[in-house]
Amino acid sequence: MTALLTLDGVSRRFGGLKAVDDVSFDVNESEIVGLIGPNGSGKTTLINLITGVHPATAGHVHFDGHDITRQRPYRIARLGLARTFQIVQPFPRMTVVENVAAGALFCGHASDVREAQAIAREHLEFTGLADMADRPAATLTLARRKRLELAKSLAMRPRLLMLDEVNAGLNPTEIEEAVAIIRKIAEQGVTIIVIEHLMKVVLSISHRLVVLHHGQLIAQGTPRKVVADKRVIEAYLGAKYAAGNPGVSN
Amino acid sequence: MSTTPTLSVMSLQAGYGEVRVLWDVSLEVAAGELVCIIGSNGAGKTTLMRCLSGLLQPSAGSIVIDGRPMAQATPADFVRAGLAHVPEGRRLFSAMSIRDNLLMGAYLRTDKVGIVADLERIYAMFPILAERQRQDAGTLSGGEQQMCAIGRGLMAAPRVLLIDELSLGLAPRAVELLSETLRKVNATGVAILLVEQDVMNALELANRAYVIDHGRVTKSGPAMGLASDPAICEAYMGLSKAELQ
Amino acid sequence: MIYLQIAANGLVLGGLYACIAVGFSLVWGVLNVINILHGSFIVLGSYVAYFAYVHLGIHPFISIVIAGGVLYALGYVVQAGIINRVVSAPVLITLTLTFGLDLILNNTMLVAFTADYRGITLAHPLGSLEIGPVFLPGDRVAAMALAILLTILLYRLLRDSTIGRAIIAVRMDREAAALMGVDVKRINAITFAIGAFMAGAAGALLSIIFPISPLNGPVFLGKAFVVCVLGGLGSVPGALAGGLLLGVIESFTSYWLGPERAVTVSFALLLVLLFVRPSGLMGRRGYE
Amino acid sequence: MRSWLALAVIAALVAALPLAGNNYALRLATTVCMYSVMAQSWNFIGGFAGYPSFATAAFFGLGAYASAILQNHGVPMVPAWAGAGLAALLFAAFLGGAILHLRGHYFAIASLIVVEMLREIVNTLPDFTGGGKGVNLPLLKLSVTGQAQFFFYAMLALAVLTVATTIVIHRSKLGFGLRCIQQNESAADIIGINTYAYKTAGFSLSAVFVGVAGAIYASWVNYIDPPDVFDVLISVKPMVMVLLGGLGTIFGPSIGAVILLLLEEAVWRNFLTIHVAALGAIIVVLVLFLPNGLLALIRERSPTKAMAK
Repeated sequence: MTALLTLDGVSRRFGGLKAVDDVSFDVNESEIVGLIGPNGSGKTTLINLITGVHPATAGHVHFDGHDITRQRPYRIARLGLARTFQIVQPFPRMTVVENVAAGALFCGHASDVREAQAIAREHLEFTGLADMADRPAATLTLARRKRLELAKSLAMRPRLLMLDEVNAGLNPTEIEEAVAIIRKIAEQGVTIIVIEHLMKVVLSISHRLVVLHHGQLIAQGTPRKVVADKRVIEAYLGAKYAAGNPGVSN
Repeated sequence: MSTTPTLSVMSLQAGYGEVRVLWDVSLEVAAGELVCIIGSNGAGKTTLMRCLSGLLQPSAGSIVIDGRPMAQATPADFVRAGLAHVPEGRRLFSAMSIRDNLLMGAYLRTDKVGIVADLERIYAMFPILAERQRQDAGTLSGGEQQMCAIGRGLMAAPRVLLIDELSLGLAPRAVELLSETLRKVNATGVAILLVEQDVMNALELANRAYVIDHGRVTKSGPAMGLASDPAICEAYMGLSKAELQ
Repeated sequence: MIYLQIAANGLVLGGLYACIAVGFSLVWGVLNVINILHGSFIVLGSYVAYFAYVHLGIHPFISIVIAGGVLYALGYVVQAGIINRVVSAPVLITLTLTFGLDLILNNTMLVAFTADYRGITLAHPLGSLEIGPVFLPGDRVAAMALAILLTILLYRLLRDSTIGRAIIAVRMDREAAALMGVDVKRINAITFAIGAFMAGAAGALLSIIFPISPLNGPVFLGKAFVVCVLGGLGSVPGALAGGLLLGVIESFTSYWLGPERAVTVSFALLLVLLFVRPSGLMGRRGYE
Repeated sequence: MRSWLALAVIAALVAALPLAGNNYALRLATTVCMYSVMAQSWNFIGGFAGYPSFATAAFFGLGAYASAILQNHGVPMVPAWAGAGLAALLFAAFLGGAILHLRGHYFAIASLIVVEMLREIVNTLPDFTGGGKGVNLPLLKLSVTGQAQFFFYAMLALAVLTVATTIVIHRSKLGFGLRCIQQNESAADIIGINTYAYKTAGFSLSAVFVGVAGAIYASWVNYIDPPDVFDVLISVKPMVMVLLGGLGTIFGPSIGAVILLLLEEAVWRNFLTIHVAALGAIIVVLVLFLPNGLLALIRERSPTKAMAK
């Protein structure tokens, strides 16, 4: 297995606050990695560092042999790195199909707007949004907007897809549907990083978990091993709770 | 519990646009009680706090303070009714002095003598704030900022103090100190409604607790009795204890 | 020592610039609205002082209060009645709105007072002041002193009064301010009115120095822009420093390159500054 | 296709105007075409990309002066117009690189200051530009009516070209990208749009035709001076027209141009001294009550007859 994405000592400060502190890990080709951690642990900041939204204050990020540490976001996107946002960010006054077409058009997979729209419709089919194609994006329900984010990212034909809380705010049925779509994407060979606070979802789809707490990487490994890790339980439930529950190992 | 609660929330529903966050929340805080709400990230705790401070209008249900319904109330109405809010992330006015931050807490009060007396009381409670009262609030450490935020809340002379995420991002030592102070505040008769991530810390501090999961109260009762309840593990990690092992 | 004289002239001018800009800066910082009306507000203040002097014999220095009061009332009404309706709208909307309001006010003044330049010739000028090699007209120095005094008074008001603290609180975090019980809409209107008061007061002071005409509105607005970007948004000490700096810069460019280039240079400076440091020389980064 | 058809029909109808109208009508029509050029141009940066540019007057004045100076140095009129367009284009590309990283108020101010600065520069270079006294342009050897018709057709051709460009841009990758930027710039960045290059392109497009319009205007009126061609109102009126007609639409800006000119004429005739205040009142009413434009009002009433493509 070869590493598609490599983080090497990546840090980011905001004023005095170390939002991400010396984080290193690899993501291999065709892997699904769950990035977890309690509220405010720096997960979204880390994604922002990888995608070039914020420049890292230290460390290096390599993607598919390219050093992308200080690249502009649009260049990183064109290399095949796509993401969705925790707070969905559609182009609200464009139609659903236009939103997805934008992804296809600007990453260079379509030569003109018309071709991009054709590609977009395929992805809408895949994500089950075909019926909504010509409606303004702003009129979709949250669950569908989340799927629109997915379709938009897929239209960029990413090699690595980062999903930031795609299930937040969804009901159980919607979550099941979303998970099914994520699995289908993975089957096509796309490498995936999921940020997710629903532990059941992460456990069921990830090959490997990476845990952040206070901006630091505190554990990584197989899902089973990680969730039983004392430091992880401490991070989620507090030290006293972890200490008072001897069933927890390590 | 006394017969007429100071704060009572009934079947509250709320959200942002079409995104419903609170589905059904009912809770009560009696005079002088220390109640905590626990639940994971995204459970709806902060949304509940926004409703309780007038920043967000609930879509259904009611909030009653001392028998007075708070429908359509503004944040100022909530402060006047006796609810002061210590928001998540503290939200101090960072380029304003500590003293001015505290005085902002007393914005709606007109009893000058009482304000001065309360200011002294806060300084006695948190000597570090007295020492640095002329400094900008932004220069304080996290724990000190939380003290300042609690002090600012108390300056409104509330009957109920709402605290959103007491320990978030703070060192254990600072949390212990703050917990100690909250007990003292509570002993002076101010009821406290605490939202907290650190489960054990919250349960040790509170008389009673509510567990919120997915916008609903899933469990409530005396705090210590809840400590070993499986509902907590479920609420926080989305896994039952059995699944964890 | 010609340079001392030039610097002194610049500082006198700069004190007045600070007073011109401070209200504008406050409104921008707190409401996030660029008040294009500010220049016309200043001119209106000058007219109030002019007529008070010509018809009632009131010294412009005393008219500060009258002009300020008139503008305060006007500012409150304009903000609470009109601008508050769109205060959180995108820039295009708020900017176009205050621009439209300015067209109305400026045109009304043109009709009412004509475009003729008027001036106040004081019956009892203060004579000139001599400090070492530097000569300065006494009235100008007095006007500058009053301008700086007003600016400092505004600073104290913001620091020491309950309303002032509420204004600062709204500027820093309007939601947290609301949690303290602050009525944000009312604070918006008061802030705008205070900005207008400062414009009126500045106008009264300027009436003894600059010719008075509605055509000067945009000139004053331009100064306010430059000072504001030099000093950073919404900060009173920033406006004071920015004003003095602009005064000195203009004074020296007038001397070296001719008075007609002073404005060009200050604008060029502004563009360069916006390019390298959008938050101003003294402003805090990331704070809009 | 419908857009092209509409453009052809409208252009043909307007082009037939000299057959029916008098010189007054012709003057109005020329002005409408000029306004239309300015509004359509502003729409590229303000409507598509959502950047509140006040630089229109800078491009207009720059074009007028560039053409005047070129002609006074012996360049024939039409090549001088083209030179004016090129000057405006290059200036915008250069300026865009400097100020398009600013957002919101800061961008608006920077673009406004550029107008003031160009005016001051022209004022302070009397040998080159005529300074505050202004500059005369060569007269055309044509009858009064002939001149009126010539400049009308010139302005009309430019307006048609501007609208045609709008139609092309609206469907192109560039127009698509600019609309993405307007709706959410950071999301645009993340899907692979080189936002900086796109914004600069949009800004340059908003300059080139305005520069030519300024040049034609200068030849039309024969004499220009700084307060005339660097008037801030030249920057503001296009914004009002686009707001009237609908941001980011194809024909909206031109329709707004017609509406604004008719309003102006009515006000000019009846309230000469307060026509600026009347414009102000129009702006205030527009912003407070019709922020989506008059056309949006009509569209809301009859949703089936939606404009656009």
